[in-house]
This record gives sequence, C-alpha cells and structure tokens, in this order.
Amino acid sequence: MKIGVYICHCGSNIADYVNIEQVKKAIQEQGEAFLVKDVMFACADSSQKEMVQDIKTQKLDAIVVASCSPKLHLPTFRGVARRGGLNPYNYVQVNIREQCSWAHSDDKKGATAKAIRLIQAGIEKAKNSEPLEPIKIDAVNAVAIVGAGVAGLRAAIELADMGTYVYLIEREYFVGGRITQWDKLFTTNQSGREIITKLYNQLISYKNITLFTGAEIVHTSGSVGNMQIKVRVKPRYVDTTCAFDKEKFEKAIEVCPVEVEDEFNFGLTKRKAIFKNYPGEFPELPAIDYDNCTKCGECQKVCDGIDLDQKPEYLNLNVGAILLATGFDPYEPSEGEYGYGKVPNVITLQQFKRLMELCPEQLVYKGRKIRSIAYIYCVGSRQQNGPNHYCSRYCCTAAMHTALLVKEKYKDIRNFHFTRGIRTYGKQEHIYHEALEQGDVVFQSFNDPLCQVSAHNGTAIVKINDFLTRGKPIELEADLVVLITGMVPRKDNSIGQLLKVPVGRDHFFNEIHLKLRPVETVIDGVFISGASQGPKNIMEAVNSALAAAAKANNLVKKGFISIEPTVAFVDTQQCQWCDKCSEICPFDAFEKIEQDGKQVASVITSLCKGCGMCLPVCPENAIELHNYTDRQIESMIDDLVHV
Amino acid sequence: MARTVDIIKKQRKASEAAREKLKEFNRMKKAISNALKDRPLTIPQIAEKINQPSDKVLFYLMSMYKYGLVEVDSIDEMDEYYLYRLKQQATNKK
Amino acid sequence: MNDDKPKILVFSTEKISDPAIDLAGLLKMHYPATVYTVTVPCSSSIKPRWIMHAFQVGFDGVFIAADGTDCPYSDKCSENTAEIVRQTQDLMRQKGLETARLKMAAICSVCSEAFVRQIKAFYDYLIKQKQQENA
Amino acid sequence: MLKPKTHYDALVVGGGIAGQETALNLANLGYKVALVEKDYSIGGKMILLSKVFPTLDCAACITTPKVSETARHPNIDVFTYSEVEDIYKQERGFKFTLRQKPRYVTEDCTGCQLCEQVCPVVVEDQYQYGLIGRKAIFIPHSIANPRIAAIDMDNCTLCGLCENVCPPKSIDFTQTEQVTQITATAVVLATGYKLFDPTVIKRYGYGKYKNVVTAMQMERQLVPTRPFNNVLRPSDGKVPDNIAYVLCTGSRDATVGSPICSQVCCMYSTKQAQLLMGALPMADVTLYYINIRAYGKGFCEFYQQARSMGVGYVKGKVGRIFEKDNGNLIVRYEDIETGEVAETEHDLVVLSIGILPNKDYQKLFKNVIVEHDPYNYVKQVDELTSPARTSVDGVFVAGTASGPMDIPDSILSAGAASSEAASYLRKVYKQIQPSLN
Repeated sequence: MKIGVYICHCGSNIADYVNIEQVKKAIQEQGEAFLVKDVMFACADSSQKEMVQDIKTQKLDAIVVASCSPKLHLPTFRGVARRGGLNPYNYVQVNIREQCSWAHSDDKKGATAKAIRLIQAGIEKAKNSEPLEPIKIDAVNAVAIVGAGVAGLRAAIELADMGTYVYLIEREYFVGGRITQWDKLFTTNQSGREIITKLYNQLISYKNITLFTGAEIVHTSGSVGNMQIKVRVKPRYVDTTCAFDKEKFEKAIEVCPVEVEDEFNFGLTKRKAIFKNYPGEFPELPAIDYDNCTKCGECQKVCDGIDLDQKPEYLNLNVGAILLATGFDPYEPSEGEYGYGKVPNVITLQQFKRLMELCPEQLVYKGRKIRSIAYIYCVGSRQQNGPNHYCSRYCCTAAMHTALLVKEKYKDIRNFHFTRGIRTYGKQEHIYHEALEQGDVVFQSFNDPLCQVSAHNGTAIVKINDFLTRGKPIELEADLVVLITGMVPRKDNSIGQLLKVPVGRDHFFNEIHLKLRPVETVIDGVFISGASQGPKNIMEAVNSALAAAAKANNLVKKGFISIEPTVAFVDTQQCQWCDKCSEICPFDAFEKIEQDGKQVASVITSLCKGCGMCLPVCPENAIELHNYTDRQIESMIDDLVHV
Repeated sequence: MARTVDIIKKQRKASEAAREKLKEFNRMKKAISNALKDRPLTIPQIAEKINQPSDKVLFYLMSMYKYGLVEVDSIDEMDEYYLYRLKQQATNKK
Repeated sequence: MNDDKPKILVFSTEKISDPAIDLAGLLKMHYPATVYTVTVPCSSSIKPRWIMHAFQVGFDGVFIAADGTDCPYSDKCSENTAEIVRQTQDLMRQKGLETARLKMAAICSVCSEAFVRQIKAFYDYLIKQKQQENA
Repeated sequence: MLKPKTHYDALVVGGGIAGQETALNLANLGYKVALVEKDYSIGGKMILLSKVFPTLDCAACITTPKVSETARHPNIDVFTYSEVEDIYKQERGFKFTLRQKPRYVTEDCTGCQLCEQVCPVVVEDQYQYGLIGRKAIFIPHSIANPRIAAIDMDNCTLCGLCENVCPPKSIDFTQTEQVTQITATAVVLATGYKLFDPTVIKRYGYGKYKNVVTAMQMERQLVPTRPFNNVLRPSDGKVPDNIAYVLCTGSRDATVGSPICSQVCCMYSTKQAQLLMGALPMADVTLYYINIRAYGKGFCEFYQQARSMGVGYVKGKVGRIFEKDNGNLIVRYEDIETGEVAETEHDLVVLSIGILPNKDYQKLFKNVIVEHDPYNYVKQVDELTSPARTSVDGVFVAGTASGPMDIPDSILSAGAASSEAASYLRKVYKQIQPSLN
C-alpha cells in the first residue's frame, strides 16, 4: 500500500517545538510510508495542489497529513483526496499542533517524540483504512402532517410552497384546532376563525396538498425517507358530493332530535348528533356523531345527502417524513380545585372565552348578570402538589388580554387578578400595562401560597394572602371566578406511542436539543411543532411549524438522504443473537435476520448513527464500526507505544 | 525585504492616542514587573507599591497574565485576593 | 529516552472531549508529552479489549475522557461508559493490574482546564506507582 | 478577501445564531446565500456566552459546530467585517452594495497569534467588555471563526513588528476596502439586538463605581476563556463573596425608553447565580426583581432549582446604589414584602441589562421602507400566521431583529424565516421558469 505523508510546519507553530527534520527522518526510516514530505503550510493552495499531483502521479493509496486539529481541516484534506481520485476515507489527519506542539511547547524533545508516534499511528490507521461511500437512501418528497390546527395548516401551506407533497391528517371532522374556539387573539385582535378561514381557503388552492378529516394514522413501517403509513378515515355519514347543498344540511341539523353536550363550547351548550361547530366551518359539511346518533332517520327525510352505511376507509400512503402538530389540551381542573364543579360560578378560561362569544350584549352566566370577575392564575401550571411543575407560558397574557376584551365588550365590569407574579414577557408587557391602566386590580400571593375559593350566597369568595398587605389575607366577592388554566399534553397520545416519540419531564413531545435541533426528534424523519412540544402562543407555534417545515423539506426534497458511512457492521459468523446490541442501541438500528440457518443481528444502516455503543456490549465481539475497527484502533495503540 | 508597513507609513501617521496607549502599557508593565521582582503580591499591594489605582493595576496585570508574562501564585489567607508572580520565560526565543 | 516516564493513552470523543483537548493546546496549557489521544465517536463505544490491549503493549495508564451528560447520542452514555470501566476493571484484576490505572472523567468540549488537571494528577499517580514498582 | 458573486438567491444580514440558522437552511436547499456580518467573526452574541439556560450546556459547544458548518458550506459566502448598504428593491429582487473592510491580514493567517505576542499596544478588549486588554493586532476571541487576526488601525502605531514575525506573511498594511454591487432575490434581516447602556441610569453608578458591572461582563467572567483567573471584582481583584443582581435594568422602564420586558434577563441572571454558586461556593447571591419571568420550557423548574441552591430572591425595585470607600456598594431598594425602603451592602453589583432594538436595519433600504413596530423592532406584518414577513415583499426577519427572544425562539424564528424565504424564492423562480419543480 502506497502511503503519502505530509508533515506541516504551520509556519513556526509546529516547527518551533517539533523538530520536523528529525520527524521526517524517523518516518522515512520506519519504512511504512512510500513518500514523506514536509510543507510550510499544508492547507495553502499550493500545498494542496502538490498533494493532488502526488496522489495522481505516484498512484498513492492513502494519504496522511500531520498538521492541525481535524476540526479545522479534515474536510479540506478529504477534498484533496477526492480531487486526487482517492476515497476521502483513505485519508487520515494527525493532529500535531493542538495536541502536540502547542500542548508541549515546554518540552521540545517530548513533542518531537510524540509527533513521530502520532504520525506512525496515523500511518497504521491509513494502512487499515477502507474506502467508504456515503450511504444514500431514497426519499419520497412527501410529508404527512398530523393535526390541522394553526401549526399544521401553516406547515402544510409552506411545505407545499417549497415543492413538497403534503398529506394533512386531522383527527376531528373539522380543521382549525383550538384557535377556532377563541374569538379575538392577542396580540393582533384577529379572530381565530378569521385566521382559519384565510388558511383554509389558501390550503384548498394547492394541488399538492391532500386533506383528510376524521382521520388517524393507525400503522407505520419503514424508516426515514420512505415511511409507509396507514390512515383510517372515519366516515362522516354524509355524502361529500352534496357539499354545496347547504340548506338541506341546515335543515337536517334542525330536525335531529338528539342533543348532547357540545365539546366545542366546553359543555356550556348542547349540540345535535349531526353537527357543525360553528356556521361556515371547514370543511363546510356537517358530520354525524355516530355513537350518539339514534339512527332515527329524521335527517334522511329532509336531506338526501345522509348515508349511515358509510364504512371507515383505509389508505396506504408513502411519505419521506412525518410532522406532528397535534397541539395541546386545556388543563381540566379536578373537582373542587379552586371550587371548580362545587362552587357555582367557577369556570375555566376556555369556557369563559366561549361564554363571551355566546353573550353578545350582556355577560350573563347561569342567569346571573356578571359585574365582577376574579381571574385565578396558574391553574394546572406551576403546581405545588400536582404533577405540572412547568409554567404554561401563554396564560398570563391570555388572561390579561381577556380582561381587556371584557371591558371593551361589556359595561361596568370590574376585573380582579389573583396572580403568582405576572409573566407577560417581551412585547406582551403592553397588554399588562393596558389592563392596569383600565383599572384592573392585580394581587400577587405572598410567598406563593395558593388562593382559596368558597361559596357565599350564590357568589364566590376568593381569599388571597397578598404581597402588598404583607401576607395578610384579603377576601373578595366575585360574580364569576375564571380559572386561568394552563396547557397540558393531549390526553390521547396514540400517535406519539405509535411513532415512539419520547416525551420530556412535562410529558410534552421532546425535541433532540432545545437549541441545536428544536423541531427534530430522536426518531429520524419525525418532526414536532407547535404546542405538542410544550406551551406556546400562536406566533411561537407558527414559528416552530415553519421551522419544522423547513427541516422536513430539507430532508426529503433532494429525493435521497445521505448519511455518514461510519456505521456499525456485524460479523454474522460470530454473532449468536443475544439481543444485547439491540437493547443498548439508542436508535433501534438492529434487526434480527436469518442467515445460513441461524438468527443473527443485522444493522439497519439508515438508522445507525455510528455512535458505537453496541461495540463493547457484544459478548462475541462480533460488531465493528467502520473507520474505528479493532485493527485500526489496536494497531494505532501499538504504534503509539512503539519505541 | 519590503514591508507593507513601510509603504503605509509614507502615507499616514499613527494616531497620538495609539502612541499614548503604547506608552501607558509599557509604563505599567515595567512598574508591575518591578513590583513583582522580589515576591508575589496581591493587586492592592501592587497598587500601593507603584502608587496607581488598583482597578488600573487589575486591567494591566490581567492583560499581562493573558499574554503569559504573569502567573497566579496562591490566594491570601482570607481567600480574598490572589497573589501573582512573574512568569519565568521558559524559552528564550529570538 | 521517555521510557521511564509513564505513558498514558487517552480515549477522547470526536464531538465533546477532543475539542477540549484541542483547546488546552490552543491555550498552551501544558501536560506531559507522553499522553497520546485516540479519538472515538462516543465514550460508550470503547471496547474493554482495546484498553486491555493498551496495557498489554506497554501503556501505564488509560484515561477515558467521557462525554458525560453532553453526549449527543444517548442520555445513558455515562452509565454505559461506567459499565465499560467496571468490566475492564474486572479484566484488569484477573491480570493482576492495579485498577486505578484506568481512569474516567467527564470532559465537556471546553473543559480544557479540567482535562489538564485530571491528566496531571493521573500522571503523578502513575509516577508514584512506577517508583514503588522499581523500589 | 473573498470575492463576491454578482448574484445571490438570498442576502442574510447578520451572522449571529439566527442569521446562521437561516443561511444554513437556505443553503441546504441549494440556494446561494451571502451572509454579511459587520463584526470580525460570526457567532453573534451567543458565542460569547458561558452556559445557557435552562439546560446549562455551554454556549460554545452549541455554536461552534454551527459556526463551522456555516463557514464551510459551499452554498454560503460569509463576508465578515463587511457591511451592506443602499439596498434597492427592483422589479425582481434587490440590488445592494457590499462594503468589505480591510482587516490588514489576509486569509493566509493561521491563527498562531505570534503577532499578538509582539504587538506593543494594549487597548480595551471589546470581546471581554473592557475587563481586560487586547493588542492592536488581535484574534477576536479564542473560538472566533474565521480565526484570522485583524489590525485595529485606530490603535496601531505602525511599528511593523507583527509583519516581521508573521510566519505565512499574511499581514498587509496596504489592504483597502472593497466595494461591490451585488443583487439578491430575497433579503433576510437577522440584525439582532443591542445591549442596554446602563450609564443612562445614573442612580446605579455604572461607569463611575468600578464594582458595578453589566451581566455581559459577568457572563465573560464565567466563560472558560475568561479574562481573569477567577471571578474577580474590577476595582481591586477581590474574590467577591456577596453579589447582587439588579433585574429589569433598562427593561419595563418607560423612563429610559424601554417599556417592554427583555424576555431573557430573569433567566440569565438565575443562570449566572447558579454558575456563581458553583465557582464561588462561599458567595451569597441575591437577585432584586419585580416579577420572575420563568415562562419557557424547563424555565420554572430551573428557577426553583436556583432557589433551592440558596440563591436569594428579593422582590424589590432598586432605587439607587452608593459606593463605600472600600469599593463595596450599598443597594437601596423598596422591599415590596415589607413595604419599606431598605439598604443592603454587597461587594459586587451586576446589572441585568435588557435588550434594545438594533435600528441599523432602518437605514439599509433606499427606495422602500421596512416598517417598525412601536418599539423600533422590525414590524411583523402578519405576526400570527407569517411571523417572518415584513412590510416589504421579499424581505424577511429572523431572530431578535423582530423583538426580544431567547436562543430557542431565535432559532425557531430563523427556521420560519428560511421557510418563508425559500417559498418566496421558489415562487419568484417559477414565474421565470414555470417548469421548475
């Protein structure tokens, strides 16, 4: 094997402490290298050209450059190797600057001796190096987005704009998610429905987006780049072709005799078994809640678009990546928590938001005109005795903003805020200021005990140990108590379990790294966005959805995914399949295969990250890692100690 | 060999402020080095010895530390102030 | 010439501890020149046989500059590396080697000071061992 | 000096974390990006930080891989120590002027720092926020990228010693500014923020009392490549043992023109307090605050952790700071718990300075106006559904240019900006070439 060795002076950086002449001589005498040269600056253009020339004319099989840290110039010299016609993995970088001349500038003899050994070890590594090619996996330029709330809709439009095919999969019969339930939103005062209308109309103009409502992913297989997903689409029990016969459907809803609690209004109102959440909802077609339908046939009498015989459909889709935008659930207080369910006139913020919309003129709850409202913060967040230790981030601003809307919409209402320190961060601070300016009273519990709610003659009494009274209790009577509930993860995490997406301490989906890879999960090809990964306001949810769209597009757009070839491989002769490797692998990259009549482990290269955690656990020493083989490592160790 | 600095010198002069900073550093370097000749000292001790404000001594002493002229000796009994000493020049390069 | 000096093999990791050792050089923090580094992807990928091989061919000490909690691959890295150390120590005992000749410490990517401090202490320990052996 | 191309798909202004993230995303999609940074190296403010909340991983470990990926990406041309000016919106895309300023050192520099050793001039090091000196020729900081020296000509005495010793002969005093006209299809503003200047609040004595420092100065003292051998107070090098933090310095304070919350100070102060308790186990650390805004993922838990470590949190607004003869400081504050004015002595006071808009973007454009919000940040014209859009079609905003935010939010915002810019580019190019995929 012909190996070329280049020893860099790095001006005087190396040469001042390492005797280059002596090193060169020692390497030549050792006789393992075909060619040994010293260069003033290996990274200089002229030196690079010289190396390319040498590789070609001398027909070198591998090169070793002894210079600075591989962090600086490994890609540079891999490029040199490639330009000379060598495989980049037949190149070895030896660090004789940061880890030699500079570290031992106090010991020139020692530095010189060390440089010789390091280079010899490098030559050993090069001798045992194998040409490696990046592993290429075909990728389907299509992404499945789960959840058609504001995050999912925005991600879908953006991905389609960037040229990726999108399957938008919504579990409910209607799109829009949570924000269709809120009227005016901070900080722009746009209504949630206005936004969803805009996005839906945009969405349906795209040829490369397919929307499924009432749909769920029930099975997945394959891996990043090429995932097969099975989607179950629940029947709507209405004929989707009659979509424009709105009047008949309105009539059908009218005649339906079944009334059930309306989840859209958090139980404040009732709805029919054939329903829409609000007029003009998207898709503009009602659905039948089959479980609650008595199949009485009344609707069919007035509308020929009803079909109770519809069956679930199953679709098999092929996608390169999956983007989760499954959102959150509002925290549901337990019975008795701040009087919820026990004291009359205690409702949650989400109920209150719906109530406001249902009360256009006067604010009335359970027949009582509301004149004073107590807002209790941090319900279900920052819990002292419950599991949710986190802050839900959006709620302080949401509460203050709601208080502003209350005063704008209704006359003569007084707002009292029972807080644990207001967290209207950033520009949202101005909403807090406006609330103070309009005369809202803000209490903060002293040393953080929680306030208490009790019943009193049909109103509620809120008791707090306030900061300004140095902890002395204050009592206040309020017509309505609004519990400012936080965000919790979706109760139904079947999609997370199906895709094996890990959750964090707070039980929301966990990203790989909050800063480095905030929308990626450890499952390659599965991205997360919006409130599914933690409490977020709308702008923040959309930012993360668009960021996830960029990453997903990046991954699948080229049609293939390249991964580093430094992956593990199994010696099937040695392997006795004990399962240890697949147990320790953080990436599920091992599968059991049959070979020559026995069961052995096999590496799924598309999943292997090359961390090598499987190497030491194999009792048969049957696993090796490319570029870090036993031969390479052990021969390097030999040469490092060689005298 | 021709130096580019000689070309530029013909076109412009160094600023007075720069010259002043050069002198100041040299003065302080010399004073601090002298103060530390016999034994390691804390910053307030150096300041007293050379009659300079201690914040200024800190600034220049730490700059000398950065460029390898001074090193940390130990900390005083009260664990309040470090003592610093001159660094022995290891290699006498030309 | 260096034969009387202890030789230490350092297993450092590509993304975490190697940059720290580079930084030590950059900041001209000195440590003995008989300390040699072999880079691996992750400290949980070190085979006990590599360590044993190092002792066999003449290294006096082996130092694992572990990823610790910074490991980009798994939050179980520290555990896994500790297990490798434990297993190797068993092998060392069988061969009659002092288990303290294998040392592990988490070195983050800018922990150059910690690295130099640890490696010097290890080196000093190995010198004492050598002296005792010779005596 | 890097020779610019005549046309780029995208111009990204600002090489901080948001600019890098945007550039990388676009470059990975195959678009050619010009990344223009006015400082000597990329990395922005993040690369200067110690560890970051709430995970306490070190900022350098997170940024340096991103910085090298950016610097090395074949689709990104990084122009450091360069400025953009005179941007004109054209029928399709933008034209602008790129001004590459001379650093008087060529790309042949290997970063060996021999020049720094011989340079005889010492001036305040801006990367250590004036705590220590640097030479007139210098490498910005130990993890700077590019790791190329630069000469600060204002402070150079033209002695030429650096040129004498430079091994690769990379010093060139005759280097001149290069001005180039370039076009780009889209522009992303990632111009970041400015730190609040606490000299504005005279009552706190910053600039007058040596032991009143900014949180950025403390941040540098906590970095592994810190200016001093330990955390020391600047008046006399004493190891501080009683440190106070004054939160909301230059935030939530309309009297200094900064009415909004800076979104990061509560958490970075909480982080520094934790790091200080590690570095100086005997020290007391007290935070004077109005509200603790521990709102993000893991923040509340992080705040609780600091409290349980013994960091003192005092709800109170600091009115004034006085200096004693021994350099110690008296902090006078209104204690909201007792309702009384109280005074406490500390030997070091850290001002948790807020962040202000960097208004430089307002001067960049010639024939269009990038509108600003009431606080002078770039206005997001469709804040809720297209947060990266600005008032000018084809101009996008990433990171803190649109308002205060922490690092994860900046990165997400940059992700959104790259997504919207990529969609925009595809739309424009499809108009020219309808068959485009």
